[in-house]
Amino acid sequence: MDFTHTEERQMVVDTLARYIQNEYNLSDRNDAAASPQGFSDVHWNNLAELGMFGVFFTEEQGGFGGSAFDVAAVFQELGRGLVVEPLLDCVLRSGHVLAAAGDFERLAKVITGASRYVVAQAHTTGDRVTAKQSEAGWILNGTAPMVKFAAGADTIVLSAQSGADAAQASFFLIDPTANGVAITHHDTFDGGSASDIHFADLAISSDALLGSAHHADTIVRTAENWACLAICAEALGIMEAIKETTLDYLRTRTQFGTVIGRFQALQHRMAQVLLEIEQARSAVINAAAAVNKSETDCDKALSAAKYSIGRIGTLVAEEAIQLHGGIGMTWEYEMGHFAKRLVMIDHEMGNADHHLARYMQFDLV
Amino acid sequence: MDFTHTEERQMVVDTLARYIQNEYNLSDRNDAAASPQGFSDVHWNNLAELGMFGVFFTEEQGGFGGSAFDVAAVFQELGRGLVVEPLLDCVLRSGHVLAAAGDFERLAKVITGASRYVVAQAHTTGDRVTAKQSEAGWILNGTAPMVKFAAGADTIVLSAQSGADAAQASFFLIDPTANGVAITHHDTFDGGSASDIHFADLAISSDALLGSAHHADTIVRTAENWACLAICAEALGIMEAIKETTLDYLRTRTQFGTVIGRFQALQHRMAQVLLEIEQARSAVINAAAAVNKSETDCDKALSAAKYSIGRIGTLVAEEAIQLHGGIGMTWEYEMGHFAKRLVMIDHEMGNADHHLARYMQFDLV
Amino acid sequence: MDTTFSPEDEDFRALVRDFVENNLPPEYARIVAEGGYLNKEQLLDWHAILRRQGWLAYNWPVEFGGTGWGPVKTHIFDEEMARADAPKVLAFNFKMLAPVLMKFGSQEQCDYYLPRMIDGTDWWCQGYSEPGAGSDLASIRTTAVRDGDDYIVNGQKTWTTLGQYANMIFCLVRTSNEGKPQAGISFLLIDLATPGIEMRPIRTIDGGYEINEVFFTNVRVPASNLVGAENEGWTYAKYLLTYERTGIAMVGASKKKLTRLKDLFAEKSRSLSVHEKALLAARIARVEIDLANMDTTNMRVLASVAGGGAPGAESSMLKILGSEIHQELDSLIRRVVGRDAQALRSGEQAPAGATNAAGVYFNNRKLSIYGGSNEIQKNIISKMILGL
Amino acid sequence: MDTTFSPEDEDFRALVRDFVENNLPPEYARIVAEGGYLNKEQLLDWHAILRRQGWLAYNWPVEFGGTGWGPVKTHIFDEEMARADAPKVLAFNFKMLAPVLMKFGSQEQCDYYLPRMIDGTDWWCQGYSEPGAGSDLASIRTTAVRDGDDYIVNGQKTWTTLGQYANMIFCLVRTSNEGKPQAGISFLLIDLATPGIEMRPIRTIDGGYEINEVFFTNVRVPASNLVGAENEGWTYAKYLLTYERTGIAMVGASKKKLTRLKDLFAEKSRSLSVHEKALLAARIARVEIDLANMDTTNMRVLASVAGGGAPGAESSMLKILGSEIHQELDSLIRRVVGRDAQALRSGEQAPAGATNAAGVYFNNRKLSIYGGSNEIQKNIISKMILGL
Repeated sequence: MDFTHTEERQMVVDTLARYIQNEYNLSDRNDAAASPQGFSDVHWNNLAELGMFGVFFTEEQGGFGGSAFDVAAVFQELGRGLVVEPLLDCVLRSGHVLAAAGDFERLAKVITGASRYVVAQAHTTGDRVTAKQSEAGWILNGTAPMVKFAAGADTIVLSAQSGADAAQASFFLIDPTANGVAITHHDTFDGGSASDIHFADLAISSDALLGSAHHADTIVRTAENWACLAICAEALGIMEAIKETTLDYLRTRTQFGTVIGRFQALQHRMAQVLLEIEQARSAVINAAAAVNKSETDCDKALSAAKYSIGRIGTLVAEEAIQLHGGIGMTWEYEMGHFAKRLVMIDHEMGNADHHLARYMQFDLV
Repeated sequence: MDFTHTEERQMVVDTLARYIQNEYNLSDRNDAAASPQGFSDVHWNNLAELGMFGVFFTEEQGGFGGSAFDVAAVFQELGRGLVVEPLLDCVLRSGHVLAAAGDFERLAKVITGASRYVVAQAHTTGDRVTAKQSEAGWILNGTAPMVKFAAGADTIVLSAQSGADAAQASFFLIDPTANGVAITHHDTFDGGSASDIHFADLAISSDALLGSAHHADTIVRTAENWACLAICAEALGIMEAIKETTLDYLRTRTQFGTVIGRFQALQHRMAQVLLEIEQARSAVINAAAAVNKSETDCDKALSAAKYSIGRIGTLVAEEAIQLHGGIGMTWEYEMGHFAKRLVMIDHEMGNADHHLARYMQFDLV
Repeated sequence: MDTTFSPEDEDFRALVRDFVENNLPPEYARIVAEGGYLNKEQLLDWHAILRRQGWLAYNWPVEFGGTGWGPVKTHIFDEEMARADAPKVLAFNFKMLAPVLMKFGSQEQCDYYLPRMIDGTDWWCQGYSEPGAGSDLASIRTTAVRDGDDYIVNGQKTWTTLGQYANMIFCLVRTSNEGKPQAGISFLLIDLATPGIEMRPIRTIDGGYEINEVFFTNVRVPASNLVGAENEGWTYAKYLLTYERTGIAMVGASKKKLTRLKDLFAEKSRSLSVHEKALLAARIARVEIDLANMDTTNMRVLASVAGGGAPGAESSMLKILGSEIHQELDSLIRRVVGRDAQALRSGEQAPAGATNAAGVYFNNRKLSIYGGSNEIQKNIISKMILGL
Repeated sequence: MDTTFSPEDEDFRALVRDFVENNLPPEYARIVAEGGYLNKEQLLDWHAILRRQGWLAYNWPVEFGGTGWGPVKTHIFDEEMARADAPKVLAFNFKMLAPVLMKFGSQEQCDYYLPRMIDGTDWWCQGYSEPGAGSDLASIRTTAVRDGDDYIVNGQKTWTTLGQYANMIFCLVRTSNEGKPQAGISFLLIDLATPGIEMRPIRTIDGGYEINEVFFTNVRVPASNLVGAENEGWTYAKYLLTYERTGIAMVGASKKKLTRLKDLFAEKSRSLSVHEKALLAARIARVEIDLANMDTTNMRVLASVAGGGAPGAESSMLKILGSEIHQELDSLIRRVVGRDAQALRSGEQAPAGATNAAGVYFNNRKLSIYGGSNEIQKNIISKMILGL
């Protein structure tokens, strides 16, 4: 039983924290987040150079970390800094898809920051991309909706239905500039970008297939688990930042002749927020500890965490805005941007209701 | 639009309120509530003499009221006084079953207080009573569980499965002292009694059939709606009593050199309790207004009310106990008995979850 | 006890419904339905449409050019307007300043300003809050010092909604530092064209622009622009804040939003698992029930006002319930929209399912903050009920 | 980061599990499982069983006759005991008074009283609260006035749990009115057989009898029964209230209760509609997740204590979380039992499905009231975190 980080991991976290503190300015962040690409190449390259991308992978995979607590610790710090750079989408998730498919050559380029891949899952959603085998390779048709940070990627790692039913799906590596690919970019409410990627009779060669055919579900599973853990940890970091800002505000904002932190009704609500955040922290630890356990244990812990993060995140965001009053609703005040991201995290990878329903299904209903 | 009572109804309510105030003592009430019968014959007879039983029925039915707001107003007052006398079980519900079956002779005796009937529904529950037609009449077998206040009744109005399936059920009038009837009485947590009634080859004659055969569902429907409205109104009255006691306590209990009602955290929680009680009051009004509407409108409004009462009742009980601290958990302090009844009301006629699920099914799922 | 509307009321409802069906420009309804705001030109056009019907100043007494409707009719009108996604009339003109002028203003002020509100000459905004005076409104520090026939105003106001469209502002200013903070406040009408006034936009969390800061530097205001008596402004301010009782519960707007939520749910929930659907349906059912209860709570207060009763803590209760229910509806719409709520709607590029769900949700966090935060409302309830 | 127990810890867990399986009388487990309490004779018997194993004073250091286990082992022991429905050892002896004596008592007091706690000679109860001193514990008015070698005690204590079985009581008494209220409090040990003491039962809301009032009229107590220094009792009282950190979250008891809830749900939910079942399952899932989170929150605090860290607001957080989760479990059990929860279980006559669900639910409302109410805990958290 030990809830402290290893020395190595703590060094990585400290390095990242220092970088954010010294170089990552929220006003610039907001500009980059609202740009067409949705993030800044400068910060991206700096983070790559700091070695942050290798932390998510084991030495065998070409990295120097790869434990669940490495991933959680880094994303927690990214959350604290409201970093919009797509480490989740363009490194962690796509890197683990490449790793699961055995493509360590491409993974190496992800780790150095030389290549940016995004994963577009279009075989399980309502909108769907189909891949029909042709003589030369495959013909793709359909739409992958709302692929986050596709605007910044060199290559799209697309899962498409390649067989008779949705269970038969394969991953393909697609050049976003190819003929037959049309992309509609959207700005997003919490910063960053998302794209609808349309495929119209896109012909690709056989070597565009990643891994073996019809195994997308297996390939993507681990990557999705890592991504879910990461976004929970990011949310935790955001909550910590909001907590500190709100405590500062309660300590300094004066109304009725005293700091508002002296009003007992606000104190008790803040106390509730604080203990819920500790519960969220424990949920993330539980999820990290379960990532390598059995499929059921892992799924349960991840759903428990994403549910907890969703419920508590919304509480934290709403209470922080309410405790701030008008100032918390202005663009200029930093806290609101944290609150927006925190709430929007519940809109990615299944919300609190989705994960509670999934959790129930394990042994209750 | 008029939310005031008619003069006649207000007089009935005032009479009842005065009787409770002057004659109905909580300590005696608790003794009666814990007695085998579960209530006091003296109060029962007094309430009958005051004409309280006729309020639930129209002139055509032999009463002098019978509107939904009559029923709600009286039960709200009974709730305020935590009256344990079984007006709900032995007058309102059984009276309306008799009325629906067209048995106005027996109903007249209910209204005067000369007869006490309780309804035992045993055709829809897990435990079930079956009635097999015989030459002389019917043979009954099975158990009707947890029939409230059967201990005080002269006659049991039993619904039993009389045909091939549960939809075919009939009402029978049964003498509880007959051979073939065995009764196990239970004390109940909130005062009053409940009984499991066992039937072992009980032979009854054909004229024990109430109304026409196989129509129990139709006969009981109106009575159950009245009962549901009544118990919601009772809960509202209890909440009002708890509210007043708790406000008094907040105004007078001193800790840390001041009355505890000055602590803002407690103030805000009490404010929430107050506005929820107003919502509960509106829910009861909505239910009363809907009792004579279409079946769907009526069922929706009753489920909305029972759900609201269940949710808010639990909140009121729990907050009242918490705001009182230790004293709220003692037998001697009156409030706790109100809280117990209030919570137990959620265990009768379907709890908050049950009614929310029923409500959802009308047009959401 | 009669919870139904009278036949006369129902006729009136049909009349309003018919009017709005035939006269509300669909473009305006679309903007409102999507959680947006009309620009100045559009809202003035809608005002003109209502004026021609005689319904613009619908909450005013007849003698001032209003309709003379009681609270029940006013409620029906509000409900029907919300049902049709009609834009709300400018509250600062019709629901806030006008009642104050009618009750506390001079004959001259009423004669001059009220017609200008109706004919579109004046667009008023509000100068109440200051950076240091939010919930503690009585601590305002913007000063008005008498100088001959004028006041000289210095200070700063904030959260001034739609100030960018306004030509006039009504302000709370400090005219005395004697006694309690409430005692030295006056209610002053200021022409925004007066030299020394600067209005700066505040961008809101959802990226929108509807609020402003207003800076006053040696602004010279004629003393005739004082409403009522000097140092009595606090009374008028409180009157203004509690006047609009029929609208505070937002019943009509919430009913409309519930319909929208249920439509969206019917469309989107097809892809959900049975249990996820049940959890979401349960939340929708809960808020539908809460709203039905509040509808009656609101009607009870209306009936009591119509019957001459004076609402006490009820208006604070309705503010809390109304804002919380509306916020829950926004929260549920955001959830039902799901992943697509993350995309900003920006014209043609918006994804098919996109709505402004996240933006509206965040924007409407203001409902529990402005007009006296819900915490202040709970303080008021406690004080009134507990007598402490 | 390692969230697992060490192999040594797991061995220890197996040892405890094995012991309790073989040594806990089934009758006692049944009583505990049903939410009841052992009587004095039964609990002393269970104490004796644990004593023979050397585990009675399991939370004490070795030098006083305890086990010397650290917080993690203590936690495992608690969890296994709860899992088996084993009765808890008398907290007043082992978890409350003993640690105070060890830290602040004299050598003589330790030598005399600690062995008597273990061998069953002394059953202690607590004299903290008074009718006028509940949450505001420092306002106690029971006085102890020095008279030669004795104190003369006058006043009244209340909420004295299991006082009916006790022969000794530890009390907070006022020995000075100088300075702050906290400053004049002393910690006194009193033999209940002393003339002038009267104990009266308080019947609780669920009809049970576990608490008492204690009246002191000119009770003569040897001054040697003072713990530590005169007027320093507040420090000892606070130490006592925060000492038992490993147990405050009730993790083991709540896990056991969750198992019971899920078993009941599996049995009872068959007759529910799919949607009602989903709503109930969602609440059970929520509390299961909350409990799993709290389990780790608790372990984090334990690990920090084991590593020499000093828990601050954490123990207050655990008190709040622990009590609320346990109360939610009781509330859900009551719901799942449904209609049958209304029947009082009275021996043979109980309906087949009857449990003590309603009684336990109401009795456990105390969890958020006693030991420093949850409101007091929130005050503490606020003070520590906000520094106000």
